[in-house]
Amino acid sequence: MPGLEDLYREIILDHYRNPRNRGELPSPPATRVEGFNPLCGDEIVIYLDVEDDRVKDVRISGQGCSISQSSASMMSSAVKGRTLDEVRALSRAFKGMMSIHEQSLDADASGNGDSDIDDEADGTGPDVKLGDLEALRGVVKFPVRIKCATLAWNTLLQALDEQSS
Amino acid sequence: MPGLEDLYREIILDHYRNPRNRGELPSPPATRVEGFNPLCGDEIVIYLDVEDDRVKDVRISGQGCSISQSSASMMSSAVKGRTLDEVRALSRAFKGMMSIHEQSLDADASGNGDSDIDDEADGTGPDVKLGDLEALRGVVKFPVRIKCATLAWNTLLQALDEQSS
Amino acid sequence: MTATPAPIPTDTLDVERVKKDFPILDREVRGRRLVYLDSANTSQKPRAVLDAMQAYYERSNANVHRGTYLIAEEATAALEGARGKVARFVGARSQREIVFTKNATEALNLVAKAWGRAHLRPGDPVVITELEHHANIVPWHQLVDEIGIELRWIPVDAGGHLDLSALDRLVDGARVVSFAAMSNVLGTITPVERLVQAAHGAGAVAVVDASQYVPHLPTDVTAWGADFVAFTGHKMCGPTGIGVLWGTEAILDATPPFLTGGEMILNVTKTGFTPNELPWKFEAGTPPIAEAVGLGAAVDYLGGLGMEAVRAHEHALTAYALTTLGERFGDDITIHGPADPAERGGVLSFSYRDVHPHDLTQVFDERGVCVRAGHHCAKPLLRELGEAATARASLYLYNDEADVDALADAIDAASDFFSF
Amino acid sequence: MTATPAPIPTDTLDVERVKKDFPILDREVRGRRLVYLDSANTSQKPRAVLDAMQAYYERSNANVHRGTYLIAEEATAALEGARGKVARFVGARSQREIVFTKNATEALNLVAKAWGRAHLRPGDPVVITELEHHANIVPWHQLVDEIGIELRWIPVDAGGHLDLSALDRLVDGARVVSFAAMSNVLGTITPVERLVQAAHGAGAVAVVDASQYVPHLPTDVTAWGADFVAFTGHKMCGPTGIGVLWGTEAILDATPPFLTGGEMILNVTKTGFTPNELPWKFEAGTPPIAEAVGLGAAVDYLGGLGMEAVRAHEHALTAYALTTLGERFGDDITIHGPADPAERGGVLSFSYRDVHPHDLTQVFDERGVCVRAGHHCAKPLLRELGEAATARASLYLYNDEADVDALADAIDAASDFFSF
Ligand SMILES: Cc1ncc(COP(=O)(O)O)c(C=O)c1O
Ligand SMILES: Cc1ncc(COP(=O)(O)O)c(C=O)c1O
Repeated sequence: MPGLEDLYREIILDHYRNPRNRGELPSPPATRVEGFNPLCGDEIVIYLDVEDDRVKDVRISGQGCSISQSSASMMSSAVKGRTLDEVRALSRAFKGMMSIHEQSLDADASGNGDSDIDDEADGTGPDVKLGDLEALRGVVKFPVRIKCATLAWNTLLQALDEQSS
Repeated sequence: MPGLEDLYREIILDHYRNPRNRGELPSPPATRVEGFNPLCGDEIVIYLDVEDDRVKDVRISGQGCSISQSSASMMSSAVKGRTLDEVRALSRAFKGMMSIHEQSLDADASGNGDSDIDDEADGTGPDVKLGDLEALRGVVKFPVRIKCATLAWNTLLQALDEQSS
Repeated sequence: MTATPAPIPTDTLDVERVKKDFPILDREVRGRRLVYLDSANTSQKPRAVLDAMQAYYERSNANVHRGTYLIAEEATAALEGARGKVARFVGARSQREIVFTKNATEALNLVAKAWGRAHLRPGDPVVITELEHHANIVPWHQLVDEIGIELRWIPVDAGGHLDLSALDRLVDGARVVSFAAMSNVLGTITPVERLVQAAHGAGAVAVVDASQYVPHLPTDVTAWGADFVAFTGHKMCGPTGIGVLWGTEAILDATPPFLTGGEMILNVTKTGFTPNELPWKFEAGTPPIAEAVGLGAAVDYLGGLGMEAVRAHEHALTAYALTTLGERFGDDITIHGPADPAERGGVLSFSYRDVHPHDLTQVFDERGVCVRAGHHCAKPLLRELGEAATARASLYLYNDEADVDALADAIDAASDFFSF
Repeated sequence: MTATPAPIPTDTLDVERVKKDFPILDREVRGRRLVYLDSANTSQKPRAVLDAMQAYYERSNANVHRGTYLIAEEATAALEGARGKVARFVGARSQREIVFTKNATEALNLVAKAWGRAHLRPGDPVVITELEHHANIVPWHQLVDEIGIELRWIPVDAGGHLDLSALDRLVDGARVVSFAAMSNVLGTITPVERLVQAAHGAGAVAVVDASQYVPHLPTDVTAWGADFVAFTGHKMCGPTGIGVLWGTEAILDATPPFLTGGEMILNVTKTGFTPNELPWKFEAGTPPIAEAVGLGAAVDYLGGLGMEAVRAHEHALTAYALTTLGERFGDDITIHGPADPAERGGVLSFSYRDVHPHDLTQVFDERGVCVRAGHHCAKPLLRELGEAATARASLYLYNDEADVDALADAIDAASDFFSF
């Protein structure tokens, strides 16, 4: 039985209490995308400024639990300044880590999550460094919270799609 | 446990095999009304010719089981030549006899039938003679067949409503 | 918690015995007893309900209204018998007024889409309230898009009551007034009869979402005088998969069929169809038969205890909860909704300092305390409250003071964990 | 019964053991064992299905997708796990393709009304067949009235097969081709892949009503290549109150929400709503949770036996029934539908001399033999057959030759009673 300490690592609580890159960007030029977690009502707004295929700036606003807020904060630090390819690789790596299959839980217990029958390989490339984001690894032991942790990333991917189109 | 003989009285089978007043009437002047028993697919068509508040003629067509067909045949004999008031009284009496409540079955077991919580008194006046129609009394022991037996009467009432309007 | 509450009626429910009727309450979670405080979400089921469904499947399972053999007659009698029980439980005049749906949501969709599509025209005003559940909002949003109805909102005041000061203006010209009898977030009991009268006075149809009311208070739909009332089986000790739409025969007759197919027809040809009589006209396809049997057993169970007793118990327990939480946490806790337990059900939405509700309930879960965190399918209301989410503990007939104390202890534990 | 039937595969089902899995088959009716021959109407339920639902209610009952505590996680995992099982059982590519409805009727209404209302225009041809169940007729009738679509019918030939001689003309310009994979009256297995190809060739959406197919034959919706497939839980050993709409992600994405309310939204404001992802976008309100658990257990049960074995058993038993009834009653009995058991399921609609079906089944009932009499929710087909009603005996995995013999004896008894 996982304990609360697996979930609430110190670094997570730090990002929650002192969120990085909080705020807004004028949009346009920035892309503004909203994300919702229907489970517990988390709402997030991402402002993404991309220049020359690189994340020039990113800002986060919205409300949510410690997991969704700290994940968003960590994400913003992790992607700022990165190329879009790097961001996509990071996102794959993060979502791979959050994939419940990796933890060899019964696929039948995957809950209201990403639930392909034939999930593709989780795409955690060998050379992607998750850094601080590793702290969120404990979340997979609390399946309900996975949606909280991935909300920011899913919303970011949507922003990437929108700004490229 | 009621036996099949309670249901299939000789006179019922006789009306089934030799239906009275079978056929059609030109409409108009006759009123033509269709009735359906969604349970088993009985279909009945009644042609009703009313003159001076009296049933001048009535004809029956359609298809159905022995109970619905013989009930229709008996009904046609019973109402022909009667005043509309007499017909309504007969119909009340017949439906009273068919009321499952009278048989003091649990109201909860009333099935897909007439199922008011506060059913009115069944209206079997003391001086209405059911005659041959009495033979259908056994039907109430077979609740599913009540709809078969009452189909002709319900359709007749509809025809009365339509011709009076 | 400053107003003087009305006197609390004597609690005559034997909760110790009631608890024993619910098998799940024997369950342990993480080594502790289950403290179930999420009945506004779904209720637990007494053994009698489970047994009735099991017996149905083991003895009389057959399709209904079409069987020409004994067990099919039994199945039909079981379904229609359950309809009669539900009709009596809510004070319907006839069981023709009781339509079985899959949940309250389908019932409200039936109203908006079958009655509404047939009767509403562009610009027609439909009045709802700010404390509605999404089930009584989104179908109307669809009609805004589709027909161009005008949606009007009765506001909620700071005390969690409906603000009826502008009611006359809001209902003026309205075609529909549709509102919850009890809020699933604030517990607020709304003035049903007054709203029904206002609706009828304005020539509007009155629709009551009684999903949170029927499970908890004696209900008399005929006395309410509304046109439609919706509620749901799984919140009132019944199974999932069944809900109820009550309607007067007049309004049901004026409502075209909604879902269509088998069972709801008298005749079908290659060119058209003739609908069946009430209530089957609205029950397309194989109905939730075993679920109706379970719901029938649920209303027998509730009726056996007496809904006055259920209400008195919840009233007293809500008062205890408001007092306990207030005393133990003072200004650190904010409990939304009416302060007087006489004006509310046992639904306690709260926030505790700046701990996010989902983090709070995570700690509660460690202790077997089941509390929901989120928007409770009432996002417009949450926005009015200025919250994205609340924690919501909700009480039912099987809860007692020990459950409330367990909640308070869990709040303490969360407070410790997040180091306040 | 004149064509040379294809060889019958070996029956590897241990029916004696299967019978023991179904508690109701122990029941006696009027002092005789229950001979249940109405599975095309609804199937009986194995103990494993009843146990799974009971265990759910006794251990993990909670509302789904919103719980922030252990039993709510378990409930969500149970619901979504069942979705995965159903997805695998019918060969779906992903469980996002599996929408839980209340029955097949709701699933077909969703197609006609959510997809149809959004995409069909006046004059658009929709092709169905003469052997459809009302569930795949009446929703389209509604669209004829509402939108002015044109309904076209693929005819049935004298042998009970679809007459595809004019198929090209019928599908020309069509927007939808919607048909049953197996007739619930004739047992006819229709050429699903051919019809899907014809639909797609014409640019139409292909909809398969597989309500009678999925319970009886191995199903691979992906191989069929259709856009939508509907089926229903209670006919496949599952509980009442649940049905399934399978759809490709592409078509589900192109379909607007149908019933709306809680669960199916990502966001709701006072001015509008954002729907949830697939499949939840189509599941408004509390879903049939326990029913999904039961359906999951049902497909586990069927999968455990193997659908090939189930089909082989029914194929062999249908052949036995056709032969037995033909030999014992000769020209006195007319069995509708294909003569070759390889081309049909075990649904035997018949008439016996001029005894009305409802009178026949009344005598059967005295002997515990459960057979349905009526129009089987397929009035247009019955009219084509020139019958107002038929008696219909339908076989499933728990039936054996003794059950068929009991049917034949019952026909003899009816014959005696009505004095032939
Ligand atoms: C071919 C067919 N389609 C649809 C249905 C409707 O199924 P349900 O009543 O479960 O909605 C049935 C069964 O009644 C059927 O046999
Ligand atoms: C006030 C209210 N209305 C409607 C509903 C919807 O009920 P269901 O999900 O059973 O359709 C709920 C519960 O979720 C509710 O609390």
